[in-house]
Amino acid sequence: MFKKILIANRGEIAVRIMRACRELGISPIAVYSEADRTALHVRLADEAYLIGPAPSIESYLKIDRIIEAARRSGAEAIHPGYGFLAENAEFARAVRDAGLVFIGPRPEAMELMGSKTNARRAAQAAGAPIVPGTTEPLRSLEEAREVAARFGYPVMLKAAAGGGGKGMRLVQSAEDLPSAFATAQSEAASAFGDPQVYLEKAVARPRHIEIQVFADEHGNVVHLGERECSIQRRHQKVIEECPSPIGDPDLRARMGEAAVRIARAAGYVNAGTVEFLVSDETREFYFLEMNTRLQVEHPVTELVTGIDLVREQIRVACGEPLSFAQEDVCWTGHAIECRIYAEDPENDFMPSPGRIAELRVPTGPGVRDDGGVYPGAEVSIYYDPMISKLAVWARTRGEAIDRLRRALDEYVIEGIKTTLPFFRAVVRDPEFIAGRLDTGFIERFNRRRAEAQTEVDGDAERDMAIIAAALASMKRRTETRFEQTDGRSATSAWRMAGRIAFTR
Amino acid sequence: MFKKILIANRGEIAVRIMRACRELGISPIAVYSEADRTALHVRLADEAYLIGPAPSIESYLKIDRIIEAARRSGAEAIHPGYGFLAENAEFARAVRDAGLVFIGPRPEAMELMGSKTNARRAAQAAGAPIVPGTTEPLRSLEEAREVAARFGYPVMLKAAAGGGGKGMRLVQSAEDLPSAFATAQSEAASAFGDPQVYLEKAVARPRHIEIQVFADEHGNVVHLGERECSIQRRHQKVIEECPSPIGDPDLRARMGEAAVRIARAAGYVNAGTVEFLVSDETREFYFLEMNTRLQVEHPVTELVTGIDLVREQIRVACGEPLSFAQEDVCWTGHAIECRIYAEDPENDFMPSPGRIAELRVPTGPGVRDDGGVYPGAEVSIYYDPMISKLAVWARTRGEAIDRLRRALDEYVIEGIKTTLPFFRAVVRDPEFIAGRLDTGFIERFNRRRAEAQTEVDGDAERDMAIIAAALASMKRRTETRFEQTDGRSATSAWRMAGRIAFTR
Amino acid sequence: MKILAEVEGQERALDIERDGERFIVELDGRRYALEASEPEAGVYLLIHEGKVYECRVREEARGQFRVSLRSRDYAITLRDPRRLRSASNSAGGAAGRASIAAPMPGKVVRVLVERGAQVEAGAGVVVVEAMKMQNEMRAPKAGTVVELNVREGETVNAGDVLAVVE
Amino acid sequence: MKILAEVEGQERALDIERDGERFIVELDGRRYALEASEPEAGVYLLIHEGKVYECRVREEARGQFRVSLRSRDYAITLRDPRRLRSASNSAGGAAGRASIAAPMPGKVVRVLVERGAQVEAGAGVVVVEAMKMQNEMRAPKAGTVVELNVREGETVNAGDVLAVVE
Repeated sequence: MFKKILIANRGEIAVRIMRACRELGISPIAVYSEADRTALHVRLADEAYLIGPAPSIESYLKIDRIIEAARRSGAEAIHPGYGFLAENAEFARAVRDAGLVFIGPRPEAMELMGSKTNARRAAQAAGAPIVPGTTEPLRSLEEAREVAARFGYPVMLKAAAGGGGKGMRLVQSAEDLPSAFATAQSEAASAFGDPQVYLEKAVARPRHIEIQVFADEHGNVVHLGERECSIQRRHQKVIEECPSPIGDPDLRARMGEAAVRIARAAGYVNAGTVEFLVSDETREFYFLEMNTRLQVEHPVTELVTGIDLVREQIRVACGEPLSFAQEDVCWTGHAIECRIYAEDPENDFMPSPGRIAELRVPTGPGVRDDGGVYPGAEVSIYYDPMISKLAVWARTRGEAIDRLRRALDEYVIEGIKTTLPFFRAVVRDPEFIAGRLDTGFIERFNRRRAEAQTEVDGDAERDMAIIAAALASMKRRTETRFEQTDGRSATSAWRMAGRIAFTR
Repeated sequence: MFKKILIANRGEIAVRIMRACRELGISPIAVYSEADRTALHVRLADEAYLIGPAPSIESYLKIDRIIEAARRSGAEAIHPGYGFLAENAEFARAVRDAGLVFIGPRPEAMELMGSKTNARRAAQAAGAPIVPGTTEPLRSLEEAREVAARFGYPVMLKAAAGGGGKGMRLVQSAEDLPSAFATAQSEAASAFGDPQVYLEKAVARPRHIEIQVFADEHGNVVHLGERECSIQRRHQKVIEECPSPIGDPDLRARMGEAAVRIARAAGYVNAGTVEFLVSDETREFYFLEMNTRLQVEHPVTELVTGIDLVREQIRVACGEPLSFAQEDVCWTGHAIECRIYAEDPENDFMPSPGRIAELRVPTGPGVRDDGGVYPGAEVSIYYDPMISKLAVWARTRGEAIDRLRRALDEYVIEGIKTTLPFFRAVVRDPEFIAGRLDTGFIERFNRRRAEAQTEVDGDAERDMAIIAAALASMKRRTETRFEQTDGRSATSAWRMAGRIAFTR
Repeated sequence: MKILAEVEGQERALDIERDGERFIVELDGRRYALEASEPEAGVYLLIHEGKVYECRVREEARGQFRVSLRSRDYAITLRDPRRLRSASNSAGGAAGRASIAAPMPGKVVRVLVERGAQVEAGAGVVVVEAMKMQNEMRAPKAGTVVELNVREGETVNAGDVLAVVE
Repeated sequence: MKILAEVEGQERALDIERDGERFIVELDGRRYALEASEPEAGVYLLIHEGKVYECRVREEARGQFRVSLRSRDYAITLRDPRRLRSASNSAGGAAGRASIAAPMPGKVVRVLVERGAQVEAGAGVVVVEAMKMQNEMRAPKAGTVVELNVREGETVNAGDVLAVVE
């Protein structure tokens, strides 16, 4: 087993990987940008190396600096997490060339699957159905116009090198195409260093369901079932479940087999995810893309299968065979994950960077939180605004929703806006509870919510809020008075007075 | 289903029960003593009623005040938690007489099993083996001396009304008997209001293994397997596991059947636990006692069976049938729980009350924390010093220990002494890792530890600690300077200066 | 003591007195006798007739508080009635003018219109990138772009006026 | 600046200077160039040659610090060498006398010996109840109970001397 692993990432996923390292008795090594000097992943590491200024292009995307940090620390392997360099074949190759182990697939498989257009061709060759669309990047706006006219609107523009919703735009009509094309290209260039985009027919009311696969270097390829990821905003998932509420073991088996076939065809090793669109009506499924890395939403699969995917990634990268065969994998109960973003759900999910003034994470039965922050931490403008993932497990989907509602109500984050209020409303939504999900869920949900306008026990609560503010103001006044009379011991004097005034 | 439940308890178990209420959509009602005005269980409740001064005899043990609070709030049921009035048949009867539902067994079953001596007779009648000893309380020290001489030392003194290690003393020889007898009686009187004690032959190197049972009002009685609770200090459990590392499904089945037989004989309803001593060599087991309540260590059973015991308790109290049959119960993976006590493990587990200056609870995969405190909370001298229970789950015992080690290392509690350093050493102990557990474990472990005296990378760490103290001292000095020059904005001015001095 | 509170656009009169262990509050004619404690800095735990209200209070500016209670947020402005009323009538929005302000710090990656251009309501004006997401800032109303204060590549702070449509 | 530190019974000389982004420290002849930050109040994050040291520091009394680092605790006393040495030589334990102090606040439930009694080392002297546990306070050495300061039913504070054996 490795003695030291360098984690080429930040935030919650760096923390998650460090936890797996600790459990395996491996020393975790961090890298960090100037904006992350006091970040949680640095605090939890055994060693940490500065790799550059805040913008990721000058730090977390700097291949040479990361490999140099690995050399200095004596790390034997590098885990890329997700995002940043996780699906960059050049990075995987550079790691290999430096005599280190890349914890993930071989660069060749990444290249094949990393290009969304190549991947579509490969899936087609492996006999998996694909969404109608181009298998080559678009050369011009002109070509985009032609192809879109051929399939008929709505169409979807996607980054050839991309994933995670970056560089992706749904286009409803021909007028919207020019601006969407420019924005998608520019976002793709900024996110992946490659402006190429391609085009697909948009499927009506699709479910977004993905299959987790795992392969070792000994020819074993196993699938770990599906995740339902239909609830998305800006083509980025916000709620994921395992199993899908669609509840169709036969569909799982068919999709699982297709995913294993695609992984085998790509010579895939380590953890990967094959994404499909599933038509809610016909139960037909179409290959979308393969993510050649650990997914954000891996916890729901872990909760339902009991398998620690990061532990397994490290073992497999070390050359060990998979610790389970296909027939060992069983799915128990139901798991749901909510991505807690520093965003304002009341304002079109606009990012809300800032200092986390207060943080209280729910615990207790069936609750798991994978966070990357601490009370007082800064959520920076430079990186993805996801600060934590809240996941729950219970015997049934109904009990899991009960538990999620309870955990969301316990969760406290102050100082910045987050998606918590949005999730608190979702878990009380009858459509969500009934499991009627597709990628248009949030739009319809927001409409329902605007129409509903619930009013609750307002009077007493508002009065209590006013009284609390008044008490705080009285306390501040006392504090000021103490400071004026006795400058040096202001705080402690107040504290005592505060105790007397409020707790007796 | 109930609309409101009053929780006649405090600390982590009150919080645990409130979480189950929230998940079922039930409004939780708290009661509190004057020492608990700002306790976590009050903060998390919808309603809270003051029931008396700090000493539990004047508050949490006051039956009439608790029932009065239930009446005022309109609660339909009372959950007693564990400890306090949980095994008090008089309380259960008073609750019933007030027209409320007691969430637990009927008073008749509590009375039968609550008296340890009656329980031994009942178990014997149901065909379960019992430890040689008296089935009647001892009338005098004289009688104790005679009986002890008959069985031969060592013997065990136990409170007839008791449980949880209160009023329990191991007596090695005849000289120790008088003082042990007096202390056991006095502790029993103070803990349970009943000084009666009885005597058992002490089994050599016994494992302490208990069986969780659950019964509904429709005649279904099911067992949920065993918990290994051999690691004890002062006859109180500190680490519990499910399943037992003994790993013997046949033994589980035999003990499970015996436990179900005893529960049936007692006309038992709701959750209960049948405790056994198991001889490590012969695999013989002896009935010890039945706890007619939810156990502290219920989370390990929940983690391995997936069943929420508190949710089930509430459903069964409401008259619903058990949500599972014996054949539905299966045991997946391995769970271990550590009880985090405010005690000094370096000083004979002496209680360490005080203010929790800092609290950082581990999260991430497979970790569950059931806590009753928050940063800044006071651990009072009036109540049990357990502040939290850390439990982990993984596929195997080995992986669970890996996870527990990681979680313990992440856990931060400042301001008071806790059992965390003790647990951090236990999870690294070869005997513990090998699963060689019996009730003498801690004594032998402490001997091994004293002999070992590990010395680590001391120099650099000590130097860094000194440097950190020096930086803190420099910061304080700057702070004072700022206060002197600009009294009013002392704190904010410093904070800015601090950022400049340390984070740039 | 007497305090004036403004919340949700309405002014309310408040009178708080201590009475031994409790606080007696009169608020718009409603009378509350309650227990209050501060378990943590900024957290006020109020118990009134058994009902528990845990309020998290932050003073965002002098006299301006944000209170969250059961996942709901209240913006509350307090005034001591003995003091002068603060002249807090802000300049207000000049009729017919609508400005587009940066909602967060970020970088301008694209300017989609020129000064003097005619725009429809909802038309993209400036694209700002922050946290790896590009956000198109749109015209809040139809009109002429009379101010355009940023160029591509510039960084902006939250609240900076990027453009004004009239 | 120069500081004297006492830790684990030994005195160590410390010199800390800032050098741009870093702190340069000399400690007993060892030289460290390190990065320091304070992510949270009382938490000092030091990075030296890549190694991460997260120290939690509490000042328990003026100049007396408790630092925890990787589950280990250090008691550290700091002095500014320019100031007068604190006359902190405590009275020390009078030879032959051993006192039994209450380790925590609690209630005396039983006194097991009388003043003047002869006790063996390890013999029970007083039983104190706290947090529902009864703890027998034992004689730390053999001798005569020369002081017995408590009676049954009395409450005691942490550090109170319950009895003295000589």
